[in-house]
Amino acid sequence: MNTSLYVPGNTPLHRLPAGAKFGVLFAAGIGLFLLAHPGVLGAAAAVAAVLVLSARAPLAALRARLLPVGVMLAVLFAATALLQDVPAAVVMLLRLAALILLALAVTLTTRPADLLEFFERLTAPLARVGVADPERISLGVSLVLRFVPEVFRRFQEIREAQAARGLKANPVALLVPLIVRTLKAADDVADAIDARCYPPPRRPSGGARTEENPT
Amino acid sequence: MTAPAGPAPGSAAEERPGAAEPPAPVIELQGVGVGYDGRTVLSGLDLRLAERRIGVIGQNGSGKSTLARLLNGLVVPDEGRVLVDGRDTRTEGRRVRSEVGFVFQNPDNQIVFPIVAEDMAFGLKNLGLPKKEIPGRVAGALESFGIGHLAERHSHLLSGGEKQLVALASVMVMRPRTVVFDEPTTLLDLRNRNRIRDAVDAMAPAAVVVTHDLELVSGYDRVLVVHDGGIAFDGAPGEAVAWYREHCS
Amino acid sequence: MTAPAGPAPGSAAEERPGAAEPPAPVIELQGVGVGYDGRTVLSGLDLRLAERRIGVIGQNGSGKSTLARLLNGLVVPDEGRVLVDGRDTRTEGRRVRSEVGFVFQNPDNQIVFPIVAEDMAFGLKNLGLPKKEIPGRVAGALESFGIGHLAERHSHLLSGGEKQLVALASVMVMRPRTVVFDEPTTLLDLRNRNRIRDAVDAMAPAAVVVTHDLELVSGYDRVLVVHDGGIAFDGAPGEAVAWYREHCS
Amino acid sequence: MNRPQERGITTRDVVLVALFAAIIVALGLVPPITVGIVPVPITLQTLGVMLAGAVLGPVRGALACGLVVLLTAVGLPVLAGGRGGLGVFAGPTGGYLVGWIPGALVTGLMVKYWAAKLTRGWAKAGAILAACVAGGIVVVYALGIPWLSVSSGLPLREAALGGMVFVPGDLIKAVAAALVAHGVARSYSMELK
Ligand SMILES: Nc1ncnc2c1ncn2[C@@H]1O[C@H](COP(=O)(O)OP(=O)(O)OP(=O)(O)O)[C@@H](O)[C@H]1O
Ligand SMILES: Nc1ncnc2c1ncn2[C@@H]1O[C@H](COP(=O)(O)OP(=O)(O)OP(=O)(O)O)[C@@H](O)[C@H]1O
Ligand SMILES: O=C(O)CCCC[C@@H]1SC[C@@H]2NC(=O)N[C@@H]21
Ligand SMILES: [Mg+2]
Ligand SMILES: [Mg+2]
Repeated sequence: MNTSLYVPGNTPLHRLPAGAKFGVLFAAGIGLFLLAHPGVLGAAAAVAAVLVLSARAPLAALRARLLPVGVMLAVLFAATALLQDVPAAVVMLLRLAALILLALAVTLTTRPADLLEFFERLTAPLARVGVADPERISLGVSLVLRFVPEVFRRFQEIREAQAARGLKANPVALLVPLIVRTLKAADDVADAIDARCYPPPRRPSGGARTEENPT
Repeated sequence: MTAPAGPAPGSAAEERPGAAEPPAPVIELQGVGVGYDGRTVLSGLDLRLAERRIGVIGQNGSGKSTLARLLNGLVVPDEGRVLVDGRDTRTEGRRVRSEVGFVFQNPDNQIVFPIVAEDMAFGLKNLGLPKKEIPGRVAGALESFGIGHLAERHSHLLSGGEKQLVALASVMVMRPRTVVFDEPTTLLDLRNRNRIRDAVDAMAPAAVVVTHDLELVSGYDRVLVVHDGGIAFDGAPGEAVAWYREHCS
Repeated sequence: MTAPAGPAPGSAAEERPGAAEPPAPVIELQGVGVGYDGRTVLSGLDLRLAERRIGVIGQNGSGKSTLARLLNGLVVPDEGRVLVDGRDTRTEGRRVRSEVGFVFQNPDNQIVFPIVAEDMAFGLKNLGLPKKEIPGRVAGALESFGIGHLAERHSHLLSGGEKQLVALASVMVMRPRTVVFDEPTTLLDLRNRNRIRDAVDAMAPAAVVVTHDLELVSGYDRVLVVHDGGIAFDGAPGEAVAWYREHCS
Repeated sequence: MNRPQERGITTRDVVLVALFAAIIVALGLVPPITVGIVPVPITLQTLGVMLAGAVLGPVRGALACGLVVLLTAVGLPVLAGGRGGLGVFAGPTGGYLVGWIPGALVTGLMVKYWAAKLTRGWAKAGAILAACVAGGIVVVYALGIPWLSVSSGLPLREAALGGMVFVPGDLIKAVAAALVAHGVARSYSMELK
């Protein structure tokens, strides 16, 4: 599940600040698209692979994460090789492999909390003009990470309940109760968040939110 | 660790109303083992269930729900096999499920359509029942639980107790010979719990009831305590509950 | 139908460990009425809550959760007002919520962060606590419930009992003066229920506990029975439970 | 309503947006299918995009998709097949992905201001279907196909033709989304926002 991608640890990558890692990833994202030399791209992919390994993630987790990506890349490779030519396909393959591995290295070694804090700083300028609210964005992000496994579990419960009634898997019949349950859960989750005094007091540089009771 | 074989399966005489019930199907577990992601939950389980009222108790995570799900093929064993009247749940899952119904803790999961009667009819359509017979069967099932007046109501707007009764009716309408319950009363108050208890006590099919509510199983024919990957105790309700209280709290 | 005023609030002497607790805040409901979509749930409620352990029991749908949510401003009354130490929950909701914590029935819906320690820190950030102090407070709170080892675990992989303890710790870490519980043990087995019960009994803040588990409130100072839109009984636990058993099952 | 007053986007809105984004992510756990030579997967996530608009409404629906896009951007593997990261934006599916945001917005607007006002069951379901097609297909393709052409180097015409392989699947998803959204609206009344 995607929330378990972060692997607690104390490797050099773990210790690096989230902002720095994202900076590098972002720059690499642009840089790799400007480059087209297979050798350079190959080296980048190798470096990225080493970084992933340096995170000391359990091998089973890595394999589970990389397998679907590998399949996708293989198909892309075949498609590009057919439509254009093999060298172009090699460039595409190495470029995407490098990027995906780099992103994985970041994900493996960055706590969601640090990631969120980084967003807050990133969106601070937007917040100042009242477009975005960093507090809410970071809350939204962590809620997604928290609730994907929950949604999946509920999905399985519903499928099981329906199978027990002799129903064959039917996407419409599965999704209606899943969404209804999710909408209902949202009320409880919102209450639980409010009960813990959300939102935090407004910061000096804060967003444009209107507080329930200013002062 | 050890799984002392309890006294022989209960033999409490039955004096239940509607005694002309069909015999409960015989459910046999033979050398059953189940695990998730390589972690063993149940192992080496040999059981023969044929009593009309069987309770299952045990700690959170002990494997009660897993055991319940084995009985109608919602979970199939990694090792060994489960037979319902001789049918293997692995190969004849759908057939087994039409004989062994299942009522879950959270009725919301079971509801597919917003209107009660519509939802109950949906299950019957899936069984391939002729259209004409459906409304009668639905009305009959609702009546038998005293909730005929709920037929046209919105399922999701019912109270917890009503919802659980509807879930039970929507399983009973399929005329199973055994019904497995996984904690059917946890979310309910005293009165609703008693309604469900009475409904279970009075119904014709046999029942296997997983519960944390130790009073619920007090009149049952046999109670199993699940613990440490196996059945740690198997016997009469009073002794089973005493064993559980002593070893698991 | 009728709502006889019960005997005067309980006066059971307290002999709880950690007796140097701060006094519980006084929560007053004055002529409170609440409804949803025009349907009245509670009406004309006048209550003064100041005891250290208060139980609330009643049928499904009677309005217990609504009452609980009124106490910290998660629900504000349509009529009348709720004061916590003189502060109106309508206008000073945030402030009130920092004094009155809330633990919900379903821990799945109240743990909002993927990692336990992050979830614990959430409330502290909301209180505006300096960043440096947060890890220490979090560790202390986890330790005090004997779950320090869970700090770095994924919330969704915890067992039901562990989840509820984390939810409780994540409220306690905010150092509320009162904690309101809405059926904190319903989803738990005997052992986990006892863990939560003991944690509640031992904690320093005052507690208001809504529950269907009638044993849970047996040692409390005062128990309210919610029925037909009001407090139908208000008194010592034994009598309240007896009244409830007689009138509501 | 007896919840405390809050202006603009409430905590509940944030939670709804996030939980729906979680549904979209979870739909990506169903393995995607890659067809023929077009390197874009057929994914159930587009069903979630249509549903976000139709169930939550335009603003919250678009925000839910925006959240998924944001998570993708920072390198979390939230897309079908466990993909994520900046590479996705540069890749052939980047345009579709970004198109999800206005797609959900358009579906939501049509449902809120048109479909939700219809009273007859079949008319309403039909209007939701139209909204899902307009937002979830037309708008998404309007961004997706040009970008597919840019990133893969195919001429626009070929890219558009290639993009057509998704039409049958997306139409089926639109029908499913309409049925689901209609079923949800019947079970749980919620104002669209
Ligand atoms: N689908 C699953 N995937 C992985 N692990 C599972 C799954 N279902 C159950 N488990 C694990 O198997 C063990 C037994 O689970 P089970 O649900 O059978 O317990 P239980 O006795 O019903 O507990 P409870 O009283 O809490 O309902 C638990 O440790 C649980 O975490
Ligand atoms: N958000 C809501 N919208 C509409 N009706 C509601 C809402 N919350 C509660 N109700 C209704 O108000 C009544 C009281 O609900 P409440 O949750 O307070 O009951 P309760 O005593 O806690 O019940 P239970 O024991 O089942 O938890 C019920 O009829 C319920 O359906
Ligand atoms: O997963 C991605 O990389 C982004 C998704 C792009 C998929 C597009 S959206 C419209 C069309 N319909 C599909 O099923 N897939 C494509
Ligand atoms: Mg269970
Ligand atoms: Mg309640």
